[in-house]
Amino acid sequence: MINALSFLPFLIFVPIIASLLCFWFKHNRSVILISVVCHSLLLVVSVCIFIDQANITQQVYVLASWAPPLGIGLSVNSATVVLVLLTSVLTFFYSVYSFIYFKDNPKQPLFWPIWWFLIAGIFALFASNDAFNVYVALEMIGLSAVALVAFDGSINALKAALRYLFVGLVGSLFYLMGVAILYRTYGTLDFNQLPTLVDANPAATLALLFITSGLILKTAIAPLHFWLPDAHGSAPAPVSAMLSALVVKCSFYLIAVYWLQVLPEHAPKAGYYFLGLLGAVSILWGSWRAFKVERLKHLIAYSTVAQLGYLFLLFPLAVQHTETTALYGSTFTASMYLILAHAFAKSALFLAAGDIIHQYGHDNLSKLSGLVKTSAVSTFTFAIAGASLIGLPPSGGFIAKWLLLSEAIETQMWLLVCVILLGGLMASAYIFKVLNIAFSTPSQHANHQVTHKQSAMAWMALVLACCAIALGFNAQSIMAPLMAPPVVVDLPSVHSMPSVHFMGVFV
Amino acid sequence: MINTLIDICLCAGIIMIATMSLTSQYLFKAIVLFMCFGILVTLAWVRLNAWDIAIAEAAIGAGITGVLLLVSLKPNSVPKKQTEL
Amino acid sequence: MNDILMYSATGFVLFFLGLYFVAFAPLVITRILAINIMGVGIFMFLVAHANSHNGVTDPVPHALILTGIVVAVAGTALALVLVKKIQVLSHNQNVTINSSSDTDQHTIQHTEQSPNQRTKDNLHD
Amino acid sequence: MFKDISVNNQQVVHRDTQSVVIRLSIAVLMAALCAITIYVLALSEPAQPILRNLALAQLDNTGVDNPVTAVLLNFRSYDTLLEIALLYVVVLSLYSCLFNPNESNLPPLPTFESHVIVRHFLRAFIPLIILIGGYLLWTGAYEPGGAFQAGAIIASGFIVVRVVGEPIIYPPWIDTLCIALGTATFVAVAIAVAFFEGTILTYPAGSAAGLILLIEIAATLSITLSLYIFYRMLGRL
Repeated sequence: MINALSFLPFLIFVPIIASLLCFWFKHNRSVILISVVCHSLLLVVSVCIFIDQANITQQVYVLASWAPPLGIGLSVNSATVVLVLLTSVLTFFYSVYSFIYFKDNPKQPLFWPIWWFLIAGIFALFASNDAFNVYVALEMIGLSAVALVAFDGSINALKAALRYLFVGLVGSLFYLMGVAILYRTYGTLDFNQLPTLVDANPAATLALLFITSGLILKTAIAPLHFWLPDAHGSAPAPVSAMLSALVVKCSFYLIAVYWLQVLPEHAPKAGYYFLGLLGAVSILWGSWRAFKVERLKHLIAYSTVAQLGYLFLLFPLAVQHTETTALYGSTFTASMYLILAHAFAKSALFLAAGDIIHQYGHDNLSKLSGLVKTSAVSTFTFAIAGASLIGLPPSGGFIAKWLLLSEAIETQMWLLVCVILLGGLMASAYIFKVLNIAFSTPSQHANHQVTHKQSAMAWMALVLACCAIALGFNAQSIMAPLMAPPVVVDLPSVHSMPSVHFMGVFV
Repeated sequence: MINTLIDICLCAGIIMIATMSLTSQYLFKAIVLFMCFGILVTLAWVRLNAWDIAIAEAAIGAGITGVLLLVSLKPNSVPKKQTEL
Repeated sequence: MNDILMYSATGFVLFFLGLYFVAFAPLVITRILAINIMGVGIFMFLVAHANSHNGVTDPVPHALILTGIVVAVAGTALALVLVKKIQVLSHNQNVTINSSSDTDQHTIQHTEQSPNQRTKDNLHD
Repeated sequence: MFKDISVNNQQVVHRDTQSVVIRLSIAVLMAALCAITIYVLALSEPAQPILRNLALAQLDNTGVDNPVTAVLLNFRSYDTLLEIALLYVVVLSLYSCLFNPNESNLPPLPTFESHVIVRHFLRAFIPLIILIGGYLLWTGAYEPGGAFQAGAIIASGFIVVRVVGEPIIYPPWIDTLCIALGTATFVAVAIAVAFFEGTILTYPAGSAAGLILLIEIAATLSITLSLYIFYRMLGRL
C-alpha cells in the first residue's frame, strides 16, 4: 500500500503553483488547462489520503526534516481527512462554476491567482500541525477572501470587504496573542507536544480565552456575526459559496482542535457550556434574522450563521457525553457530518442564487415572485438543498441532526433537544418563505424580460444539491473511521521518522 | 539603575504617543505621531536586543507603513480645486 | 528581571488600547493605525520574554515577528486601498451614502469636523 | 461595531458611535481584562527555553550563522514561504480592488520638476540606499539583516525618488515577473530539493548557504517591488 504521507505537501504546493501559473499565463485556455490539471491532482491526492488514513494519522510529515518542536510538521487526523476530501471536491465544483460565472468579466485574469491562493490557504490550515503556522494560514485565507469579496467593485461590496478585513485582522491578532501566551508559558508551538506540557496553569486558560474569542469572531457566532451577511451577501456567487461552506468551517475546526485536542484538560468546564450557549443563541438569532431579511443572498448568509450554531452544540455534548474529550467519538462524528451536509447544501443555495441574480439582475425577494416559471432548475435546487438544511429524512442534514438529537437525548440535555428542533422549524420557515415567493403568480410590474434558457450554472447547483441528498444514504463509509478512536501510537520525536523518498513513491 | 530608568521612560513614552496618535482628530497628526511611535518601538527593540526586528520595524513599521498612510490622505484621482501643472 | 515584566505589560496595554480604538475610533484610518498598534503590542510581549535568559536571545520569536510585521504591512495596504476606493467611488457619486440597510438612521450632529488638511499637507503636491 | 461606514468631507467615517456610557463601560472592561492578563502572566513563570536551545544547538549545520535567519529560512522555512506568497497575493488583491472594468483607468501619479538640490542629492543618495540594501541582504547570513529589511530599504529608496516627483519608468513585464519571483523561486527550490532529500524544503548538506542566499535575493526583489507597487497604487487612487 503506497505511503500517502509524502502526498501531504502536494495539498499546499499544488495550489500555490497553480496560482503562480494562472498569474503568469493569463489567457483563458491556459487558465482552464492549469485549473483542470491541478484540481484532478488535488482530488487524487485527497482520495489517496482518505483511503490510507489508517496509518497516515499516526505520522507527521516533517518539513525540512527538523523535528517538529523546532521545525514544522504537516499532519492530518481523522477529521481533517474528511475535510480535505470535502474541500477538494467542492473547490472543483466552484472552479467549474466560476469559469461560467466570470466568462466575459474583464477582471478574470486577476480572479484565478487569488482564488487558487485561497484554496492553498484552506489546505495549509487543515494540514498544519504548528500554532504559528495556523496563524499564517488564517491570514492567507483572510486577506485573499477580502480581495474576492471586493471583486465586483461596487461600493457595497467594498464596504463589506473592508468590514470583513477589519474583523479578520482583529480575529487573527487575538489568535496570535493566544499563541504568544502559549509560547511564553510552554516554550513550544507544536500541536503534538503542547498537550503533554500543558499543566494546571491559569495562563493556559487565558491563552484559550484569547484564541477562542479571536476564532469566534472569525466563525461569526451570535454576538459577533454582524459582518457575515454583508460579506457573504455582496460577494460573487462562487466566492460566497466558498466562504460559507469552507472558510467559516476552518476557524470552527480550529476551535474544536484547541478545545478538544490541544488543551482539553485545562479548558474550564463552564467554557464548553458557554460555547454551547453561544451556538444555541446563534441558531435562534440567525434563523430569525434569515426570516426577516428581504434579500436572497442575505437570507442564505444568515442561515449560515444559524447552521454554525449547530456545530457549536458539539462542545456541551462532548463534555457531557464522554469525559475524555478528543477529536473522535459519536458527538464529533455528528458535527463533522453536519459540516459535510451543510457545505453541499449551502453551496447549492449560493450557486442557485448566483444563477438567479445572473438572470434577474437583482436578488430582492419581493420582486422575485414567479421565479419558478423563469428559472425552474434553480427553484428545484433551492427546494432540495433547503430540505437538507432543514434536515428532512432522505438528506445528509437529516442524518447529522438525527445523530445530534440522539446525542442530546442520551446525555439528557433537554434544552439542546428543543433548540435543535426549534432550529429545524425556523429553518423550514425561511426556506418555505422563498419557495412561497417562487411559486406565487408574478405581479404585473415585474415584467422585465428574463432569458428563459437554463444556464449550465443552474444544473451545477442542482448536482451539488443532489450530493447533499446523496450524503444521506451510505453514511456509514464516511462515518466509520471517525467513530473509532485512533489507535494511539505514542508519537516518537519524529526526527527518527524514516525519510520517505519522494522518488520512491513514484518508482 | 540607568537601564530601568530608560525602560520606564521608553515604555511610558510608547504608551503616551500611541494614545495621542489614536485620540487625535486630525488624520495628518495621527499618522505623523504613528511614525514617531514606530521610531520609539524601534528603540524598544534595540533595548531588548532584537536587532533584526529593529531594522525591520524602522524600515517597514515606521517607514513604509507611514508613507502608505500619508499618501492615502488625499484622493489623487479626484480632481483638485487648483489646477495641477 | 523587571524589565521583562515592564515591556510585556506595555505590550498588553498597547494591545487593549488598540482594541478599544479599533472598536470606537470615528475615522477608519485611525482604526487601521489601531490594528497596527495591537500587532506591535503582541510583538513586544513576545520579544520581552525572548531575551530573558542571561543575554542569550531566543531567535524563534524574532522570526515569528518578522513574519508578523510583513503580514501587518500587507493587511494595512489592502485596508488603505479599500478605504480610498470607497472615498473615490462615493465622491464620484457625489452622494453621502450611509450604507447597510438595517441600521437605524440616527446621525450624530457633532461629527468632528477635521479641518481641511490640504493646505498644510504640501508633502505630496 | 463596524456596521456603518460612510464618507463625509472626504474622510471615511464610522457614524455608528454608541453612547458614551457604553464606550466607557467597555473601556473599563478592557482595562480590567488587561490588568488581569498582566497579573496572571506576572505570576506564572515563563517556560524553559526548549526551542532556543534546540535552535542554537543545530545552528552550525544550517549553513547560516545568524540564528534568526537560520530559524526564518531553514528551521521554519515553510512559514516564510507562505508569508512571501501572501505578500505576492496581496499585491494582486490591490490590482483587483483598483481595477474596475466599467471605470476609466486612473490618472498616473503626478510627476513634476523636482528642485535642483533635491535632484543632485538623490543622485548620490539612491545608489547609497541600494548599496545598503545589498549589504543588508548579504550580511543576513552572518549578522542581523535579511531579505525583508533589505527589500524595505530599497523600496523606500524608490519611494523617495517617486515622492520627489522623478518618474520611475520600467517595462511592465518586470512587474508581472518580479512580483511572483520570490514565491516561485522558493517553491522551485523547495520542490527541487525534495527530489534529492526525500522531504520538501530539506537543503542538501553542503548547499544550505547557497540556496538560502538564492531565496533571499529573489525574496528581496519581490518584496522591494511589492512595497513600491503598494505606494504607486495608493498614490494613483
